Amino acid sequence: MEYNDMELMICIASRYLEDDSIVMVGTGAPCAAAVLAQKLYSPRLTIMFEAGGIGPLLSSMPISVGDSQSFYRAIAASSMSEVMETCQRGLVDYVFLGGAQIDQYGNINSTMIGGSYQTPKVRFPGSGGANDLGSLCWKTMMITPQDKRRFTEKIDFITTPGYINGPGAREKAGLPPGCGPYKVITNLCVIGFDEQSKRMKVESIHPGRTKEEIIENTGFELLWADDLVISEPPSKDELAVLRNEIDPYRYIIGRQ
Amino acid sequence: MEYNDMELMICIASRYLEDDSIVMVGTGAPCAAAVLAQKLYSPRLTIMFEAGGIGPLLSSMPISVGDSQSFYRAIAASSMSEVMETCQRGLVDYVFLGGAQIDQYGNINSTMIGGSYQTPKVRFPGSGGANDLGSLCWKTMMITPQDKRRFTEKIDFITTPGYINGPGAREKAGLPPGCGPYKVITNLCVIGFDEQSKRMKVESIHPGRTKEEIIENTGFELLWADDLVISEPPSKDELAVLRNEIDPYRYIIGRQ
Amino acid sequence: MQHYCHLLKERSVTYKPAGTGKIFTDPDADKARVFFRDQKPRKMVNKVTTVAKAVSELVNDGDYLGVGGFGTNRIPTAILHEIVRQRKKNLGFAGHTATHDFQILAAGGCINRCDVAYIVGLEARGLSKVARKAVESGSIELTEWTNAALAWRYKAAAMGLSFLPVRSMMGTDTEKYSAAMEMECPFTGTKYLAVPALYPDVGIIHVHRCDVYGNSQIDGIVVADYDLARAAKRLIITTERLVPNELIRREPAKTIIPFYLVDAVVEVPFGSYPGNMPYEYFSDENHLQEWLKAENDPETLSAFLERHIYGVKDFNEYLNTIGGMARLQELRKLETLVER
Amino acid sequence: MQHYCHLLKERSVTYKPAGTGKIFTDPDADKARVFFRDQKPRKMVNKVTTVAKAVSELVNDGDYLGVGGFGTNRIPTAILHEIVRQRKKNLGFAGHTATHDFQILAAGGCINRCDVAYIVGLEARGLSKVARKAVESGSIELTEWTNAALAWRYKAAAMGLSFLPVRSMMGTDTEKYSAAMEMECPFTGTKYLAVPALYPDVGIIHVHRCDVYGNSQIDGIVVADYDLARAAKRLIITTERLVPNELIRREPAKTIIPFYLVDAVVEVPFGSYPGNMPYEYFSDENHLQEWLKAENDPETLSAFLERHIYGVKDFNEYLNTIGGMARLQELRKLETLVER
Repeated sequence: MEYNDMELMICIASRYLEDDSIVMVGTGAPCAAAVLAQKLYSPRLTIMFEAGGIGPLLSSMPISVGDSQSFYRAIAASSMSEVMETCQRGLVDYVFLGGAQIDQYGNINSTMIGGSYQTPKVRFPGSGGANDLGSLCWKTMMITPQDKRRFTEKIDFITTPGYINGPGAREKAGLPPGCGPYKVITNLCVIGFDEQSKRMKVESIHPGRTKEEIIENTGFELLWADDLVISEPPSKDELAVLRNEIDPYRYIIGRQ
Repeated sequence: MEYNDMELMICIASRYLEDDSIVMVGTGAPCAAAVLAQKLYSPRLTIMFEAGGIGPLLSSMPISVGDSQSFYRAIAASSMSEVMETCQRGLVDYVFLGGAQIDQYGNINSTMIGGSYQTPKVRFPGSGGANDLGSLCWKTMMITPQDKRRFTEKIDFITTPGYINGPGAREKAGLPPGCGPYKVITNLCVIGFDEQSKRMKVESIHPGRTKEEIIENTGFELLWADDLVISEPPSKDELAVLRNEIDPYRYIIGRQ
Repeated sequence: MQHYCHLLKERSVTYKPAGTGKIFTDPDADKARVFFRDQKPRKMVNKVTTVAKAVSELVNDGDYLGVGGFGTNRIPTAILHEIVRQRKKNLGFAGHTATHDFQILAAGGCINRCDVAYIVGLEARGLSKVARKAVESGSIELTEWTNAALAWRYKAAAMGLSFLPVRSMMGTDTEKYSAAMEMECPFTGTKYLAVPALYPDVGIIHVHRCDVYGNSQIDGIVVADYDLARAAKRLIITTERLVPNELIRREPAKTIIPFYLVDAVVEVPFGSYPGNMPYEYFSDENHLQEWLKAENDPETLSAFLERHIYGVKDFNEYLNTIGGMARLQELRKLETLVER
Repeated sequence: MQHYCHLLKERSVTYKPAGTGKIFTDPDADKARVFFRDQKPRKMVNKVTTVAKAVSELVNDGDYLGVGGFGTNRIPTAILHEIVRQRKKNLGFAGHTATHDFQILAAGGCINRCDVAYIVGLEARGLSKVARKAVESGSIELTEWTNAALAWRYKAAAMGLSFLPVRSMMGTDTEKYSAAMEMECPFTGTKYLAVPALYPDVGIIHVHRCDVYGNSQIDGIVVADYDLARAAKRLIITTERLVPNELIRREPAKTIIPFYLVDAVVEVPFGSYPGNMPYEYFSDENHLQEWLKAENDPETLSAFLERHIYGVKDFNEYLNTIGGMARLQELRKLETLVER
């Protein structure tokens, strides 16, 4: 089967969402991955949006996490505080985040690059709810293309906490214990986090990609799983559902 | 006009509720006073109940402050926290409270008498929301029969704060400044609170009652207003509306 | 440009116990997070069961209960009766305008500790002698609070916090017998009482409608049930009507309690009887007066409880003892919010 | 019997500024109480006015604004345009997922300070160059927060408090540029950040329906508007439809905003355009793309603003510039929640 990077990332991401769990998603690829998971692997996955939509039956992808789609035939249309407090209470299993930079501990920058805080060289959209969700949900996931600009030794601004600077750092900072980055799904590989050091550890390499290619596209030293495997490529089923049902106009999967 | 003590107290209380204000009431006499005020003096008075009812059009008196009457054709059917937070935010002008004992500073006991806290001689219903409302609403009012058992030098338990032990005591305790007891309407007189000492000061004596009678029925020293007057008795209009429209079955006004 | 940056300064403050009361439940938000992660049923599966099973499986001796509604309004009577019938013991109880609900459990001798704001009265109806005696005898350990304080303690838990700052109770004996802590605002220095989050072991709420998964809607005031549903470690829902999931999805803004908070669902028509169920039926004031009268004498009370609780097998049989559908139809007519 | 009384002990703790950000609004709950007592309109009177009057009478240069909805969803566009048209200056702004709303005010050069969580992006649509430039140039003073932190800052105010404890932001640069304070739980010692209550000078919210007094109902998600409505010192409501008071009283549980919070009411059909109004019409993605494109060049932008804001006298004329009723009907067809 032919597939592009975006399709690959979405299909792989979808497999990590366990059934009977709650996932907080944004627009785009994470939302597509969650819906794909619902359709193929985890029919009772509950999708939540930070503006208040809970458990919608998504017919098409929202443009905004607060638009009408986000609570279309939902089980509840609530509020931002309700959703955030559900996270703070420990009920939300997964969250997908994006960002401009990420470091080896999974800290994410979506705020700014260069200059000073008050006069940055480039200002990005900012945290929005990302910091809250990365602080309060149990497992943070990321779907992102991999290159040296994004995967950097030192990020310019920690918008959202990963493992900060290593084991115990989240807890020391005061964050609820037991949560943090879980998987980073890139166009090259799937990266987890080493239990001991809390550093990024490559778990599977996508078909046709190499270790060297991954190293070249990463600005810091990666760890490698002992049982490093080749990622299972998108299945026929996955691609069919993704292309025909979830994103027939290729809004998301055509973005590459 | 003939009238009984309960009718007298309700009619007089109703005159103290300014138009365009919000009043928190319980069941019984306070509710009747508020509805009477609405019908005669303050058509835009908003009645609130602590279980969540806001601005109902009361057709009859509620038996419980959380029953269907309490939000019959209301402008909002909310929650206990919403109502209490509206008080905490400073939006509620008046509250009516009851109790078994009251002292010269307007502190109210509705919790217990005698014995110890864990094994009281008599346990009463308790604070409910009384302490909250007396702490957070601007002006606390009371409708109560007056006798030495109720109006005592020292009450057994301060359930709800009056002026505690004098000027500045509420603020020192940490309560929001600028609020506290306003009027106590008894079967004998109307009592306000002296600006300087925060002690009870009789403002008007009901028709046919005497200073001596009031003193006899009070367990502490009262102050007396310089411009002490005779209370205006219930008017024909007041009694007609109260008897015919508000309490036709004499549930409240027949209680004496 | 106005700033309020002078409020941002380092300073030392002292936290002090404000009262001598006890904390009956663990306010620790981290422990609650782990419990919720591991034990809250995020499976959207059919949770319909019976009253008897819900109580035997989800209510243990020694548990701390939070009961929904408002004393005689929208109360989960069937579950309360079943707790008495199954002779559950040593229960804790959150008493914020608890009236007939507390009366039932007090009559059953089920309670041994209580966070109390209002428990022995039935509002305008008078006082429960049994509830009063239970309290006066010292057989129930008490910590004193207010209605708002208990609502806010649920809210703290619902927000995933271990405390909330509040502005009432200060300067009173209510405070002195509470388990609040004195603190101050980190910005303004304003005095507050901190109240500890209240995560009950079991929450019990009666609703107007829910689906088999537990997605629940309440019509009218919600009292403190929005927060109680979120604070409770286990949650039993009784409902006037089970409805299709599709109906819930038609008006999702009405959902007060999403399914993932719910452990058991039981359909109990007239489930708030003898309480008022807004839009459905009014309270049975006669029966409530009978209760109060029966309490005048221990033997009469025994017979009363035997007749209405111990001697019947379930809630429907109880409804037969009070006159069945004929009486219930009368109560439907008495309800203000039923249009005619 | 289990107790948690070991948590009740006196101890000294230190409150520390967690960041270098500024507080733009006074979090003092006592001052807010006095303001609300003296200035909040508890008169249930007709408050219907025009957009122009609402803005000229209730929005002053230098005021701090809180805007309802969610960036391009249920936003009060008419009021935002009017603020630009009346060339209000030096406004403060609460930026929790502010997208097209911030873009409008940034294009008008109205903002000089901002509590920021998300302001320069339009979610999946891309970024606003004008908003970005305003921020990058340093012309807007920023304090960093998160969406939840801003929602909770409103909530603190809505609860009548001066702060709330929260569990996010810790350990990040988001915290370092915030104006939060480090504190800990009086019971458990758990670390928290305290966020200061946010009482905006003016709140602006677009709703589905309200009566002439301001009793307002919103269909679907409320985002942070429940709390914003309660936190705002002055509150302007725009509504798709004015409805009789009787309609509000028919379903009082739907009232999100009671009249006593509201200072002005304006009926503005299609008032969220080009944003999405759930159950009414979808967002105009073409027009939003035109905005983004116009920002590529200052002259194009000037012409664009002239055509759509400065050069029209009111919101209805603006709707004419984008294709009038014909276009609006198309958007009605695109709306997911309009049944067909």
